[in-house]
Amino acid sequence: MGGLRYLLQLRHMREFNVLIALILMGLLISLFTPYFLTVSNLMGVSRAFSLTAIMSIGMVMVIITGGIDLSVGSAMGLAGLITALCFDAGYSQYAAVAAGLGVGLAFGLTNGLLITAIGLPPFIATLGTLSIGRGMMYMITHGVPLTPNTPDSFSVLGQGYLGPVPVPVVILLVLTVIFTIIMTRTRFGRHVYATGGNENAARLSGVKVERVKLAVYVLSSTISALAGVIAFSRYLSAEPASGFGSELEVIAAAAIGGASLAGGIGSVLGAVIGAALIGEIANGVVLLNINTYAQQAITGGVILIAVSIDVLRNRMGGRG
Amino acid sequence: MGGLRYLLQLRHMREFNVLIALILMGLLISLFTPYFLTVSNLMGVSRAFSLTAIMSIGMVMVIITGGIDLSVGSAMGLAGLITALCFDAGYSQYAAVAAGLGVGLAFGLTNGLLITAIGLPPFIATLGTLSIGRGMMYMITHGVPLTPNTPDSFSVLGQGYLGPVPVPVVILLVLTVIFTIIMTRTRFGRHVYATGGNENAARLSGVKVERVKLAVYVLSSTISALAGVIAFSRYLSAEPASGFGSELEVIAAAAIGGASLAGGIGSVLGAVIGAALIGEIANGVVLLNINTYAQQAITGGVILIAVSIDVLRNRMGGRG
Amino acid sequence: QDITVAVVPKVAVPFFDDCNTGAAEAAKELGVKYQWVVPANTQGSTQVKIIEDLMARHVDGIAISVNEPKSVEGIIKQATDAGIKVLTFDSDSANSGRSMYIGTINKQAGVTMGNAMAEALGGKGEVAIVTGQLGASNLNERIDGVKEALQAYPDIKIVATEGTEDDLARAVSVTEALLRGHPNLAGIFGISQVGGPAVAKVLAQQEFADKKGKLKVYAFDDLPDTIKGVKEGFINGIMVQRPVTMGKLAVEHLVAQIKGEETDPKDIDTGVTVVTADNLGSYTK
Amino acid sequence: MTPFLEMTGISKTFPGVKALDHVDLQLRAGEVHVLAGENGAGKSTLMKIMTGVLRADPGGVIEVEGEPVTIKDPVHARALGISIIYQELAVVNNLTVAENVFLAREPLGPSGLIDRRRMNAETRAVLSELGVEIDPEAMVGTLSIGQRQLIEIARAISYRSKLIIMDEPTASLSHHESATLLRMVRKLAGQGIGIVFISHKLEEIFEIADRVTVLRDGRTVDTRPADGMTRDLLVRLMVDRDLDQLFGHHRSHATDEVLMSVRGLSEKRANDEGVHISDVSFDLRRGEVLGFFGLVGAGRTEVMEMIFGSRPYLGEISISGRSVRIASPSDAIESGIGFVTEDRQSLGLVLGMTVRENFSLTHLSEYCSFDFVNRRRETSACEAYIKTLGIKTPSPEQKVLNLSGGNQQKVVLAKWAARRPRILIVDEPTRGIDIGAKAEVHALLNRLAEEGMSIIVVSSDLPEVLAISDRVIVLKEGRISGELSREEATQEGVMLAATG
Ligand SMILES: Nc1ncnc2c1ncn2[C@@H]1O[C@H](COP(=O)(O)OP(=O)(O)OP(=O)(O)O)[C@@H](O)[C@H]1O
Ligand SMILES: Nc1ncnc2c1ncn2[C@@H]1O[C@H](COP(=O)(O)OP(=O)(O)OP(=O)(O)O)[C@@H](O)[C@H]1O
Ligand SMILES: [Mg+2]
Ligand SMILES: [Mg+2]
Repeated sequence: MGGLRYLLQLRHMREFNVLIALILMGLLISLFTPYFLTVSNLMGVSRAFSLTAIMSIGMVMVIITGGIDLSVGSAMGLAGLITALCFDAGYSQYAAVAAGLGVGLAFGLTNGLLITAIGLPPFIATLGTLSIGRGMMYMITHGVPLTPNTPDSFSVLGQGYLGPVPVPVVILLVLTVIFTIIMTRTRFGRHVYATGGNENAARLSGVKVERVKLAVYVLSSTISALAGVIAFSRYLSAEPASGFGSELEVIAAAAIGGASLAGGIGSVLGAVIGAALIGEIANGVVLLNINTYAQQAITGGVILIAVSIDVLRNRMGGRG
Repeated sequence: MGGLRYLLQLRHMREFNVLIALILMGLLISLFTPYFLTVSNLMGVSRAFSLTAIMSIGMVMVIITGGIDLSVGSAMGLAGLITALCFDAGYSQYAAVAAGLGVGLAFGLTNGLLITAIGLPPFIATLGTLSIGRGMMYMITHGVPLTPNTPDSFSVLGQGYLGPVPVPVVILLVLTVIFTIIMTRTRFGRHVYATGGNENAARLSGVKVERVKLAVYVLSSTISALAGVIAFSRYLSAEPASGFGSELEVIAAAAIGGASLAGGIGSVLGAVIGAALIGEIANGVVLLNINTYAQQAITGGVILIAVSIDVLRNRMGGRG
Repeated sequence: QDITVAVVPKVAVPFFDDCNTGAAEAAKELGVKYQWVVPANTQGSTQVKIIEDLMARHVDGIAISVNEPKSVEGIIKQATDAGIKVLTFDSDSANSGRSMYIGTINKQAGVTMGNAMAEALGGKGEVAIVTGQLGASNLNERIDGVKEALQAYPDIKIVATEGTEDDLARAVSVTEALLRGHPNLAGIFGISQVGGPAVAKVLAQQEFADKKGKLKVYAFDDLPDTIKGVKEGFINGIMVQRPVTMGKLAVEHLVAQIKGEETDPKDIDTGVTVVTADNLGSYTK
Repeated sequence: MTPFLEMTGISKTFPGVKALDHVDLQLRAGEVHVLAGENGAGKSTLMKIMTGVLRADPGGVIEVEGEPVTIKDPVHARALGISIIYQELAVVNNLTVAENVFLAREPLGPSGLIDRRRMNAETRAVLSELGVEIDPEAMVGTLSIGQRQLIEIARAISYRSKLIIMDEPTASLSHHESATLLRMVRKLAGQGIGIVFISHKLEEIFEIADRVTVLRDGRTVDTRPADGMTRDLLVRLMVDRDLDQLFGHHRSHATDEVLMSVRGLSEKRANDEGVHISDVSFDLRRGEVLGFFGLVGAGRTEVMEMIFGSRPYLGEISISGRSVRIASPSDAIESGIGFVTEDRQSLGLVLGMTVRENFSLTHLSEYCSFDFVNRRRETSACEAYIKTLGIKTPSPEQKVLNLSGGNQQKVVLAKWAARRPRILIVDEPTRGIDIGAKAEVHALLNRLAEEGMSIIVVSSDLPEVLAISDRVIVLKEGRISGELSREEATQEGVMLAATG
C-alpha cells in the first residue's frame, strides 16, 4: 500500500504546510482589519497562545509514542494553585515555583506508572488524573480564586518583556528549540519515535519502551505545570477553573501540526505552529468583530478548512 | 510481545470483568447506605446514565474502527434543539423527532466525509464539527434555553415508564441488543472489526473500508441525536449547553468497557456497562454524602482503581 | 427529630461559596444536618440528577439555585409531591411549584449596572460587554437588563459582546483584542465574575496605560482582584449581591417549612449594592 | 570443547498447544547450525526462548559457555553475545535505515547528540558488506519487504555477536541476495561466530550447513553433520514423506483465450525513489500459470499492486476483452482478481482476528443470508481448507497472531483460494512455507488452474517459478527484460534476463 510510505515522506513537510496556513490566515485577517498586523497585537496574540503552545510541546511527545495526555489542563491548574498556596504560606518564590513544578512531576509519575506498571490505557489513566486534579482544585479553593501577595520579581515570568517580546513567548521559543533538538538529534528523541512507530520492534531492539513512556508523561506534565506557574505569574490569581477543558485544544494543536494519534508521527515545531494557528483565529474573530455567538462555529469551520487544504495539497502535490 | 496477544484473548472476557466491577461497586455502596439498593434509586440511576450509555454504543463502533468521535455531545445538543425548534414552529411531533434525527445524520455524514473523502484525522474532523455544532446552538438560542409546548405523548420518550422501567432505559436495552447482534453476527459488524484491526489488510481483502467508516460515523451521530431527542423529551427544555463536554465521558465508558483506542477491540455491551459504572459511582458519591468538592476527585480515583483491578486481574489470570 | 437540608448551587464559584458560608452557619445554629452539593457543570440535567439522588437519600428540604428553569420543573414537582420542601435562591424556576424564591433579580441588577455606566459616560460612547458562559441564564438576564437601561441613551452604542467561558486567560486575551479592535471604546461591562479581574489586569499593562480612568468599567461580584481594581482606579463600580444572606435565609426558611412553622412563604428580594471606591469598606453581603 | 550454548529439556506450552517438548540443542562456536522442520514444528519458538522473548516452561536448562543462565529479554541475550533476525520483520517504519540499524545504541558525538554522519557511514559500510545498496537515510517504510529484511540482517551482523540466529532470513530474498548472504554467513562462521540458520530451502541448507537439527511437532528428531545427509533423508526427517512423492509433474492447463491483457502499465507520477515502472505489457490466458521473476526491488510487487488497484497507474488493463479502470482493491475484486500479498502480516492478515474470520474476509457474503453470517457454514468451509493445506492450528478460533509464520502464510492463501477469483495473483506464495506444504500449495495452484483460473506467480524462488509456470516474464528495473516460454525458461536464461 502506498499509504504509509506516503505519510512518512510528508513528516518533514507538515510543519511547513501549517506555517503557510498560518501566514495565509494572517494575511486574510489583515485584509479586513488594520489592528491585526501591529507589533503590540502580534505580541499580545503570541503571549495568549504561548501557554497552549508550551503545553502542546509535551503533548506532541506523548502523542508520538502513541499515547495521549488528557490531564495537562489539570496539571497546569493545580501547579498554579500550589504555587499560589506557597506564596500564601510565605515561602520564597523559588520554593513556590519548585512546588508548582513538583505538582507536574507528581502528575507525570502517576500517569506514567499507571500506564507502564499497571498497564492502563493512556486515555483512562490520564482521564482519571484529570478528574483527581480538578477535584483537588475544588477541594482546596471551594471555587474561590487565590490571590496571594507575590514579589515583583516573580511577575516577570508571566508579565515581563525581553525587548518587545513577552517573557512567556521567550520561554516558548527556548523550549521549542530545546525539544526540537531533543526529538530530532538525541537518542531519547529517536526512541520516542521508535516507540510510537512500532513498539514491539523498538522493545526487541533494546529500547526501554516503558522508560521512554514514563519519561514523556513526566515531561508533558512538568511542562504543563510550568505553563501553570507562568499563567499564575501572569494573572497573579490562581483560578479554580484554570486549564479546564484545555486538553482538547492542546491535542488539536499537535494534530493540526501534523501529529498522528496513532503514534510515530509528529513534530514539536508543528505542534507549536498548530497552537499559533488556533490562537490567531481566536484573535481574528474578536478583531473582526464577529458576532460572539457565531465565533465558535467559525473557529471550528476555519480550522477544518485550513487543515483540509493542507491535507489535500499534500495529496495532490505528493508522489505518484 | 505478549501484550497484544494477551489483550486479544481477553476481548471476549472484558465485559464480564467490568460487570463484576459494577456489581462489587454496588455492594460496596450499599454497605454504607440503605438508599442505594432500592428499586426507585436503581431505576433513577439507570435513567440518569442511559443517555451516556446510548451514546457510547455509537462511540464504541467508531472506536473499533480505530477512529474517535468528539462531536457526540454537539450532535446530541443540536438534535434536541432542532426538535424543540420544530415544536416551537408548530410541526407535528413526528416531524420534530425526524428533524432531530436528521441533525444526527447531517453530523455523521459531515464527519464521515471529512474523514474518508478528504482524509482528515478523525480527531480534527470531529473536533471541528463539535465546535460548529456548539456554535450553531449559541447562534440559534443566543444562550437562552428553548422551552416550547409539547404534547404529552412526546414526553413519554423521556419521562414514561414501561412497568417500573423508565422508557430511556428500555430504549437503551433495545439498542444494546440490536447493536450487539449487528456487531457480532453480521457482515457489517465483521467489517467494522476488520477495519480497525488492520485497515490495509481489510481493504485488500475487498472490505469497503471507506464505506464502513462513513457508516459508523453516521450511526454514532444519529444515535447521539436520538439521545438528544430523548433528553429534550425528558427535560422539555433545549439548553444551549446541553451535551457540552460529554464526549470524554462517552469515550471513557467505551474504554472502561474494554475498547482499545487503537482500534479492532471493543464491544457494545462493555461500553454500556462502562457507562453504568460511571453512573453508579456518580450516584454513590451523592448518596454517601461525600464532601461535594471531593466528589470529582473521588470519582476519578474510583474509576482508576476499578479499571486497574480489572487490568491486573486479567494479567494474573491470563496466560503463562 | 433529625432534619436534613441540602443546598444546591449552580457551580463552584466564589459567589456560591459565600452562600455556603451563610447556609452552613444557619444550619449549625438551628442544629440541622446540612449537605452542600455542587453540580459538575451548568447543564439543567445535572441538577435534575442531583435532586433525584437527594430524593433517594430522603432529605427533608432542598434549596437550589437553578441553572435552567424549565428542565427542573418536573423533578421539583416530584420532590414536592414526595413531601420534600423545595425553595429556590439566587436563580428561580418560577413554574416549578417551589415554595419560595430568595435572591436578587438579575435583570434588575443589569439595569442598575447600565444606568451607572450611562451616568459615568455622560450618555454617550462605545461600550462592550464581556460575559462568561454564553449559555448561562443569569448572565443573559443581566445583559438584557443592561440593554434595557441603555435604550434610554441613544448615543451609547454596544459595539461588541464577547463570551469568555468564565476562563480568566480567555477573558484577558479577549479584552486585549477588544481594546485593540475598538480604539474608541469608552466602557466595558464585566457581566460575569471574570470580567472585573480581566479588565483590571489588562488595564494595568503598559500598552493600555492611557486608558486608565478614561475607560469606564463596571463589574459583578466582589472578588479580591475586582476589589483591588476598584482601589487602583481601574474599575468604577461593582454590583455586589448578598450571597451570605441568601444562604442563611434559604436554610432558615426551609427548616421553618419543614417544622411546619412557616405555612405561607413569600418571595424575598435581597437586592444589590453598587460598590465603588467610596463604600468599599462598608458594604455587607 | 564445550559448546557456546546448550539447551536441555526445553518445553513450551501455549494454551491448547504444546509447541516444544523437551528439546535439546547444542550450538558450537564457528559452526553453521541449520534448524529445519515443518511449519509449526517449534523452530521460531525455540529461538525466541534463546533470546528471552519467551520464557520456557520450568524444567529446562540453558547454558551459555558452560554457565547456566536465565535469559531475561533480548537485551540480556545480546549482552550474552546472542543476536537474532526475527522471522517476522521487527523494523520501525518511521525511522531511517541507519536509525533502525543503530536503534538503542546510537553513536553519540562529543556534544552528546547523535553522530549522524558516523551512523550513516557505518550503516553504509555494513550494507555494502552485504552487497546491497540502500540509502542509509531512506525511511524504512518506503522500502520493499526484501529490502527491510536486508536491513535486519545488517543490524544483526553489526552487533558483532558470538551467536547470530537467522530465522528464515532468505524467505523474501531472491537467489542473488541469498547467495551474497550465504557467503557472508560462511565468512562469519570462519571468524568463529556461531550461526543458527532456519530455512525451508533445501539447496541453501546443503550449501551452508555444518550440522542440521530437525524438529517435528516440538520434539528433536535428530541432529547430524551435514556431510552424509541426503535430500531424501532430510525431507523424510522433516515431513516423514519421500521427496519424489512430494512434487508431481507439471501439467499445463493454459487455453488460447486471453483473459486479461495489460498494455503500457506505467508509474502514474515520476517517483524520485525506487524504480520507475514503465511500459509493462503482457497477456494472461485462461488457465495459465504466469511466472514473474526479478531481483529484489525489480518492481514486481509494484506492478501487481497497480493491477490490484492499490497503487495508481497509467496504461490500460482489459479483462475478457473489456477495458476496465481499477481504482481500488474492491474494483479489482469485482473484476474477478484476487491478490495474495507478499507482506502477510501488515497487508494480508488482521492479526487480532481468528483464523476463521481472516479466512472468510474475502468472501464473507457466501456465508451470509441477509447480512447475517451463518457461522456453521463459515466454520466448516474454513476447516476444509485447514485440512487441505495442513494449517497447524488448534482450531479455527485461534487468533492468527498465534500461528507460526508458515501457517499464517497458508491462511492468506486459503482466504483467496476459497473466493475463487478468475485471476489470482500470488506474490511470494510459498514464503516461509515448508517443503511439504510447498508441494501442497503447488498442487493447489495447479488444481485451480485446471478449474480455469488464471494465476500470476511472483516469486523470488527461481526453481519454484520454473517448476510451476507455463510462461515466465522477467522484470528488471521496472521494465520487462525477457519473456520465456516454459521450454525456453532455464535457470541461466532467466537469471541473465534479470541481471544482464
Ligand atoms: N503465542 C502463541 N500462542 C499459541 N500458540 C503459539 C504461540 N506462538 C506459537 N504458537 C504455536 O506453537 C507452534 C510452534 O510455532 P513456531 O512459530 O515455533 O513454528 P515454526 O517452527 O517457527 O514454524 P514456521 O516454519 O511456520 O515458522 C505452532 O503450532 C504455533 O501455532
Ligand atoms: N512508494 C514508494 N516510494 C518509494 N519507493 C518505492 C515505493 N514503492 C516502491 N518503491 C521501491 O520500488 C522498488 C520496487 O519495489 P517492489 O516491492 O515492487 O519490488 P519487487 O520486485 O517486488 O521486490 P521485492 O522482492 O523486494 O518485493 C523498491 O526499490 C522499492 O523500494
Ligand atoms: Mg517460524
Ligand atoms: Mg515483491
